[in-house]
Amino acid sequence: MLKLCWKDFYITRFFWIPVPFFFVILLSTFIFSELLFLTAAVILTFIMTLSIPLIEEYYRTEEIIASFPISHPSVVIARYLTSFFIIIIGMILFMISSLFYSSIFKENQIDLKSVVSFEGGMLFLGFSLLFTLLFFPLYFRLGTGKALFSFPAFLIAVSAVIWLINKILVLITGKSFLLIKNVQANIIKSPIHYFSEWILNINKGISLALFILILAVVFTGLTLVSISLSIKSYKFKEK
Amino acid sequence: MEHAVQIENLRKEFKGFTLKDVSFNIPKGYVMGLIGPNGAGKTTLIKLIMNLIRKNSGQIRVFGKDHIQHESEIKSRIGFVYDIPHFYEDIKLKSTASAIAPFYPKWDQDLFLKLMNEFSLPLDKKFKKLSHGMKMKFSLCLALSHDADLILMDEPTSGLDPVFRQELLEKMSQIMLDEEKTMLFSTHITSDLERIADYITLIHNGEIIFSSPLDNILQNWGIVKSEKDLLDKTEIPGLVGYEKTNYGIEILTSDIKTAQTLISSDSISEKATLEDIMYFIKKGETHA
Amino acid sequence: MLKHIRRELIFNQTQLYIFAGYILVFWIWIVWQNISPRISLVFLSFVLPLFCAASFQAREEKFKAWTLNCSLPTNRNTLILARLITSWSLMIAALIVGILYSALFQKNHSILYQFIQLKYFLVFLLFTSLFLVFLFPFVIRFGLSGVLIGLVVLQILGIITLVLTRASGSKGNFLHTMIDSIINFMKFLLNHPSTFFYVTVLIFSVAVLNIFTLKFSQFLFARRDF
Amino acid sequence: MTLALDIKKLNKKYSDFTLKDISLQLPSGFIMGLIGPNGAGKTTLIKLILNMTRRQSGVIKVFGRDNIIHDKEIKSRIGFVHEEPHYPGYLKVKEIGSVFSRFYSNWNKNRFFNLCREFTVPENKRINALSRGTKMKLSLALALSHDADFLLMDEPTTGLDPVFRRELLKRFSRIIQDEKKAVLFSTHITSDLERTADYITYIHQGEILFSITKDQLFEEWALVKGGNEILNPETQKLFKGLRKSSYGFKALTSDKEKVRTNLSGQNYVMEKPSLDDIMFLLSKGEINA
Repeated sequence: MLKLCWKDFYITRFFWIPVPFFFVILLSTFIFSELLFLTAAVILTFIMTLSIPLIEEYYRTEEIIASFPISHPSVVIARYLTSFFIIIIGMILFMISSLFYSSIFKENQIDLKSVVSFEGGMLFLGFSLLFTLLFFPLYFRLGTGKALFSFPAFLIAVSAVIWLINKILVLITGKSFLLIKNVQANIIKSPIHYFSEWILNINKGISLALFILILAVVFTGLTLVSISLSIKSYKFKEK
Repeated sequence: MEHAVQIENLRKEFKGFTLKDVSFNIPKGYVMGLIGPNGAGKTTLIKLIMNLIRKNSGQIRVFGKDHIQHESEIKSRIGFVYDIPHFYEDIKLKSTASAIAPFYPKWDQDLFLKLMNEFSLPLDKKFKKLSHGMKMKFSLCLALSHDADLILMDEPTSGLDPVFRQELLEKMSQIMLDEEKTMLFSTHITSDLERIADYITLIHNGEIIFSSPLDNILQNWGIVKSEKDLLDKTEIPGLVGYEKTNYGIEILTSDIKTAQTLISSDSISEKATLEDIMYFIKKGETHA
Repeated sequence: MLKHIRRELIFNQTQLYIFAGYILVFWIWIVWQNISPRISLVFLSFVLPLFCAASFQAREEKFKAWTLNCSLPTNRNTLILARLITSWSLMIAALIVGILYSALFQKNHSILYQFIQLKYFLVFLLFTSLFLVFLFPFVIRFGLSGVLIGLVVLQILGIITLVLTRASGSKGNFLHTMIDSIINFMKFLLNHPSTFFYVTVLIFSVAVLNIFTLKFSQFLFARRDF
Repeated sequence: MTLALDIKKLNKKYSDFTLKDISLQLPSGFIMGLIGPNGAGKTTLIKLILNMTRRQSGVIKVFGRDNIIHDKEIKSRIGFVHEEPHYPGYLKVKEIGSVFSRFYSNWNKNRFFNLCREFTVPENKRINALSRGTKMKLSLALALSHDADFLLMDEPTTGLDPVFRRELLKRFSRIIQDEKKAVLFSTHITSDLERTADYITYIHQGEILFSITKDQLFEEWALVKGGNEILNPETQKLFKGLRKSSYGFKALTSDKEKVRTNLSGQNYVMEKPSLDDIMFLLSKGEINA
């Protein structure tokens, strides 16, 4: 398991030197709103996560991996582990860069320190994990190319579902858990809006411990589902 | 005699390997077989002729013209097959062909289609969907369908099954009936060469060991086997390489007839196949 | 030359479909969000070369298809020329699509009105060529991995400037200032009265830039072993 | 004797190609050669054994264990070589070696480097810079350096020069000296098989036409040539692959004696067939077995 992760990082190591700088630099474009800043960080992290499957596909190393003495599930789980590592790396970078910029651009009307907080961390983790967990089953089923094309559609569908739930809630209990009403039909933004609002509200409503518990439960559940799906599709994949 | 390709002390230097002042000619109207161990420089040589690699020094003349000055004119008369065929993988075979066709004045679409279904290749499949053998076949198909005067093939038969190889060789010999056509092909399957080639060029560590008609190789080269160690006593004419086995010694000579006369009767001499020759030359090189 | 362009187009079919799709979406977005033609011009002049010139090179490298292309009965200079011409014609086509779109669907035909002005059109060409000068030879020399190297260089430059801005205590985001300067430059170009002299200068500079790109790329491409 | 490989009634369906009821046994201590035309299913079979593609029905047992249930353990005992070895091209030879070493418990570093030296694979070169033959040599070195009990190779000899092939085959026969190891490899160069293989398996359009020892093949099988007047419905039954021409026929039989008895007194010649002849007649001649 871990040796597979090691392999992933070892094979792509040429690429982990420049990435952090690039990450930080690119974020500097988005320092004018917290939400944009966060979104950018999340997306960049997601791209980093993508890089490993992409490289593997480009060099067709999959058939070698498949003929190594490793069980199929462990291949899949290792992929997840790697991406989790990457997400953590991304999070650290995100925090650092936000501090960095807030210190550089003091005259900036919004302070980025607010991102370096419990909510900020939660949002970042939440979204990165969400993206990864949604993407990998698709990837193991369709391969990178098709998965990348179908992923945005998938995301839109998800946000639509959230929106629907919200509507239903509004019907049942008079109040919406989304404060932002007019969300642009922007693929990435809308789920972020919904989700962030949701988290923040819950956090207001209930005690912290319970909140964390809920999150933990939700994400472990998601992870398990997505991993099992991936394993299932990887088993029957032609390598 | 007229030469299709003339190469004069051609030199190419890489990091690991150099092609050392090679010079040889391919006579017009014959099949020249290019043999040699891996990394001897066969592919380099063919790529140099196609000007895919820049030469450091020397001269290559194809159809009597310099291969860089008259590049496009020469290339329009050359059919090429490389050891790994590289085409755009997500493009259908027929569109690939249609893109290439206009470059060749003598492109024959009917012939192309005929070949395609002879080789049982699907026109509407994408290149990446083909197996290695089929990729080779497609590459051959393109090379043969604009009746080229010079056909360069870099291991065209590797990865093809014997049956198809046989057909391919038959096809080649049909093509070679036309006196205008010349063929240079490198291969590791020497039995194929012994079937079709008129001339053999053996290249080893970027140097040409010999380049001469197949018949006189098969006649003049031979192996002398003997219990006693002949090397110290007698001077063997045309000694190329030898191997000391626990039975005695085996010697490859390029002049078997005189060798027979010189060497005492207690030794047996037999004809050498191309494979033997390559084997002994490699051995000789390790001895030296 | 036609056969060359045809070859390029056929071999890059899949790329073309993506390109077409992207361009349509792009224009729809521009018109829908009613983004000012100037911004869209900047966008275009950065996006189009990436999509045409760079991606063709990338594909050739990915499939190692240069062995094929260079074995065809032509010389390498012609190949490069063909690639440049093809990408230019594609870029112009993309622009025309935009113009038609605005002519048909846009209420105030701003894009139409802007782009049919000679001056405006020339500025677009100028910007695109400027970007091409950097991109085209770069991709030919360094290939896909080269792009990565390029990014690294860019980052380091970025960091240095950041530090400098910090040290000099000047306010504002460096990237922002850069973008501002670009915009200002463009504004200057666009607001400059289109005298005959001015137009000829524009045309001249565009021509020079492209010829330089071509020659430099050919120079690089001729020195490659496949 | 133990069976290194035991396949029973294996089936795999693709849209355009199916592998039908494959069954073959390979006792350990022997070399099996896998031959057949391009696209006959050799690669598919090998991928199925490695559990790289899922079989639809049937049993594959390696060293008496099911290859899906004991996936991991079996693969650790297999040394594989793929038709076209794909490694990340920017890695150096020794780096790919260190990647492999992580995955095989009994990986022998020194042996790997020795093999590289022997095969003249430069350790510090990037894989992109290697020629096709050298790449193949590298993947052979990788397959041989964790002393695998079962070598499973898909056309390991393509693109290798005759001298090296000869040495490689010698190496194989050395490897199987102790009766525990086995080698299965597919190839198009039948002379290699005639030199080393103990068993020969012929696949044609997803079906196994025969899987027998080489000696048996060359003792019992024969190439029959004769005038067309011999041929009639019942005599044709004797032959496997038959090819008629204006001046006589060429056919293959799996039972010399039967042919001798039935064709006694008629004018025909019987020859020892080469594998090329066998392949040619079985794939090109009309098969009425």
